[in-house]
Amino acid sequence: MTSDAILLFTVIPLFGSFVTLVEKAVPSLKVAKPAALASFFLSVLLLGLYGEGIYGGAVYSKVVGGWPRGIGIGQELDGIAWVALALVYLIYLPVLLYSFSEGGYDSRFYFFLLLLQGGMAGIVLAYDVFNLFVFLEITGIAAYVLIGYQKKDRALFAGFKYLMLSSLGITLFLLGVFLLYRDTGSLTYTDLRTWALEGMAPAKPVTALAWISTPFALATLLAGIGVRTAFLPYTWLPDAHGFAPHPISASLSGVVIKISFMVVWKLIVLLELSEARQFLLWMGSAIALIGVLRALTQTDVKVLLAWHSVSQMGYIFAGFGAGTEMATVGSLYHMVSHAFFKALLFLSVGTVILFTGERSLVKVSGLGRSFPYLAVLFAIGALSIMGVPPFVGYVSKSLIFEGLKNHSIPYWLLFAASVGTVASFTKLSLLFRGSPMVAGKSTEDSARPRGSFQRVEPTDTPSGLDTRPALQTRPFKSGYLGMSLLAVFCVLGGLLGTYGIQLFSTIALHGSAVSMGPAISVGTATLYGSALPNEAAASAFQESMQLTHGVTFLWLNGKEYLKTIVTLLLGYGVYRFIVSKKGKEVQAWANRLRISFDNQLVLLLVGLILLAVFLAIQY
Amino acid sequence: MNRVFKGAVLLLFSFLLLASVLVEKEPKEYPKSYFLEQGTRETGAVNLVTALYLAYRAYDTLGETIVLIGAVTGVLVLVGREK
Amino acid sequence: MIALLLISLLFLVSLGGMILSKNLIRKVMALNMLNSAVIILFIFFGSLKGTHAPILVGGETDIVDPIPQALMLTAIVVGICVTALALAFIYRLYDRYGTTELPEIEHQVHQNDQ
Amino acid sequence: MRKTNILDVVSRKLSPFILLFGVYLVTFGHISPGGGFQGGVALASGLLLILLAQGPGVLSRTFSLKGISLVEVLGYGLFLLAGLAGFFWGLGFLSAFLAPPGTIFILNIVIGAKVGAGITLICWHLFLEGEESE
Repeated sequence: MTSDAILLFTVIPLFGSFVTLVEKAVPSLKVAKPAALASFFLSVLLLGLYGEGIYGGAVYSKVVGGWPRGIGIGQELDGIAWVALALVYLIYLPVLLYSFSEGGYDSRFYFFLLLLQGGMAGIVLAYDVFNLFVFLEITGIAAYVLIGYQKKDRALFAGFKYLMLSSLGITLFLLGVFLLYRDTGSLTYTDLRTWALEGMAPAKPVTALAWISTPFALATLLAGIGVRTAFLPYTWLPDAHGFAPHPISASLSGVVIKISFMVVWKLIVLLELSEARQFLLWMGSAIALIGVLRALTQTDVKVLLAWHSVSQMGYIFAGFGAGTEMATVGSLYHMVSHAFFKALLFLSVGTVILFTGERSLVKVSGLGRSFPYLAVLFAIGALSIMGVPPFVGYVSKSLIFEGLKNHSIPYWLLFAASVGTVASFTKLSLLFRGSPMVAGKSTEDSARPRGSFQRVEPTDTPSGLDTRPALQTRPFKSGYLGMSLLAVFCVLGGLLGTYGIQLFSTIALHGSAVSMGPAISVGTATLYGSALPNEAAASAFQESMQLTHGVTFLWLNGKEYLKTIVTLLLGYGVYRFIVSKKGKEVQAWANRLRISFDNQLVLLLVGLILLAVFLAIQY
Repeated sequence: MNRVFKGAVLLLFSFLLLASVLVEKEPKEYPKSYFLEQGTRETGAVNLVTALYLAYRAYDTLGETIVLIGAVTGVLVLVGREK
Repeated sequence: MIALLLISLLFLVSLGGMILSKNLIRKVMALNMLNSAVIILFIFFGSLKGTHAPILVGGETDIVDPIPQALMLTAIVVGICVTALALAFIYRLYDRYGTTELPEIEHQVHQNDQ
Repeated sequence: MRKTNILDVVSRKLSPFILLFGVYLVTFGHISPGGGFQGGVALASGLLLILLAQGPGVLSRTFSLKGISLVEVLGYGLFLLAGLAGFFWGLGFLSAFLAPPGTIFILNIVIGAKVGAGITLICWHLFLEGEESE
């Protein structure tokens, strides 16, 4: 498969978005939805064509427009990029199907949805720092508008805060690009890598303090992207993902934050920043626990889920930060599994909000009998996030824990976070357990047709959130189809765990970010060849994870089962405490903890300074 | 987080920024020399900046037009009245 | 050296303004200034060596580095688009909350949550 | 404050020349200083001068809101097609598919029209605050 076509990954969604614009200009032509679907199928086809090449460790590089390498803009499709693109499209289809059935979205929504997909594909394939800046901006603009699309007041405020924080981050990123351009004279990843291998000496320092410029430059670069992936000021995420439209919060939480982390992954692997990994390890485990603790005190269901996204991202940071093979593969695997079950959870909880018009756990519970299928879907998502064996969460979490064995404190922080996750999801499952109640009134008698979408006019909406017009009864079939797809991914991801580990270990270690593989670059001449430093480690790890060992590690490993059971029991204990009277006071007190927007901006700078200090140690 | 903390963070950041920006450096020769010789021949543009952002780095410009049309439609969505 | 100092001062002032100011519109203006500061820094650095503009009229070879100038065109338009979106958001927030003062909006939001 | 007609006279007389200068910047972008972006912004400022000085009514007499957004959409489509044309010619996306000065010239005009239309639309919609946006 030649490497000329890798550019189509970004061009197909962007062309689809152009077609949706045609419908905006000429409303009679109903082309928006077909264009969105067509761009999905074309991209997945392209992905398949590159599949076996990537699995063989090939790396496809192409300079846009056929100019020489250092002049034009380079694009590269390697193992990590392939996994990221697969993730983008596997979450895109259910989100699309859900938005079809939820209705109320016109062609401009699909324009921005396609822009989001094109932007993410552009980020993942970029091999030029400034091109990365442009595509970060495209994804940003699509995300800001999509968050505030339904123009509810909380969503608008959350979208505005996300816009300001993310733009501040991107401007700092631009500052980092300038500093690197000043020291290296070029913008491509390759020259950055050669500069990093030569010890990152800033050219001809004049003042005694000139050595600060390199750690500062890298810190601004990483912090700039880090804002997007809930690095340090993670406080924007609960509002932004909590109050966005349901398919959008699923897509944001599922994929967008992971794609920006993959860029951080590429940069760290590219520039060999081992100190930044330490920063990630410590901060990741801290965020994991903080996220769960804040989630335990929430009553709004979607904000609760958004806080869990923060904590699960903490797992991914800690896994990548630890650096051992097992943890790195676990981190990559957890990115995929978190995308599946978090998207499923957001969509299923979103359907509950659509059906009952209620967002808070206090107001709605016990829907199990009237929506049994929805309860099953939610249960699959909840069990996966808790790390219960047959599901995908179990596989990636046990990999991360295995990889973190020798880091004692982060291990226990993550363990506490898992206990908290179990507790808060038993609390969230109240939606489907207990006595049926909607908007404060018990609805024992109301026989609701199965699977149909009937919005009850919310009687007392405290925050005027859901002021949609009154009843719309419409079958919700394609929404259920989308959610069932995600549920199937969750189950398959778990059962085929050992094959998953094989796939991700070859990709994470072999064809990793910097074409560390033997750079069999198909098509144009070998551009970025560099010997694989951990070739031995990769093959050793693959042998160790051969099918037999993989099976024993995952399914016949008593220790893992014991650990899961202990987590479940402890989690249930914490759940009992929260539901008790004393627990309610703690919740009320914790809910008053608010961080004002200005402090979030300051938090970004604090994160940047911390990162600079960590990088300075290595320097 | 009271004012003192904010002030301290800003001061620390400005120290880092000043230390890394106030460094006398000259831009490198390599990419510029290539454009000097090949620029007009390959793209036919005398104005090198136009040659750069429309031929060599046209992909950035494509990205930028997408940002522009995204912003226009975004403003339309956000400011437009419900039909 | 003095020019670099002035540009970084512009950067720091706008960063401080963005964090300390209470009015949303002032924050967006500060963000715009921040963006311009980085753009000026880029172009200033590009023009340190060489005297003439990068237009090869009459065989001029001592030209300024054209790359930052080409990149900054994109950065400027990106800055415009972000500011436009931010103003659209502020318009909607004013429409709903009746104020553009951040503390007041946050106060009303917390009130609604209780 | 009585509305003097200096504003009307000046803006009506001045804006055609601004627009002309904008067109010059766009078309001579690859020879003289200027180019798609600067020309587009000059075009937009010409239109906005009328919008601010005499209100949207006068402006929509000559340039309809729908027409400008159509220009925007077509500009975006043309740029994508120009890129794809390079791709189908086997040279790869966005490569020069015409004789050397050709691609630059066409791309320049497309970008100029698009940036001009884009910025006018942004200011127009913000100005109208969505009253009669379609």
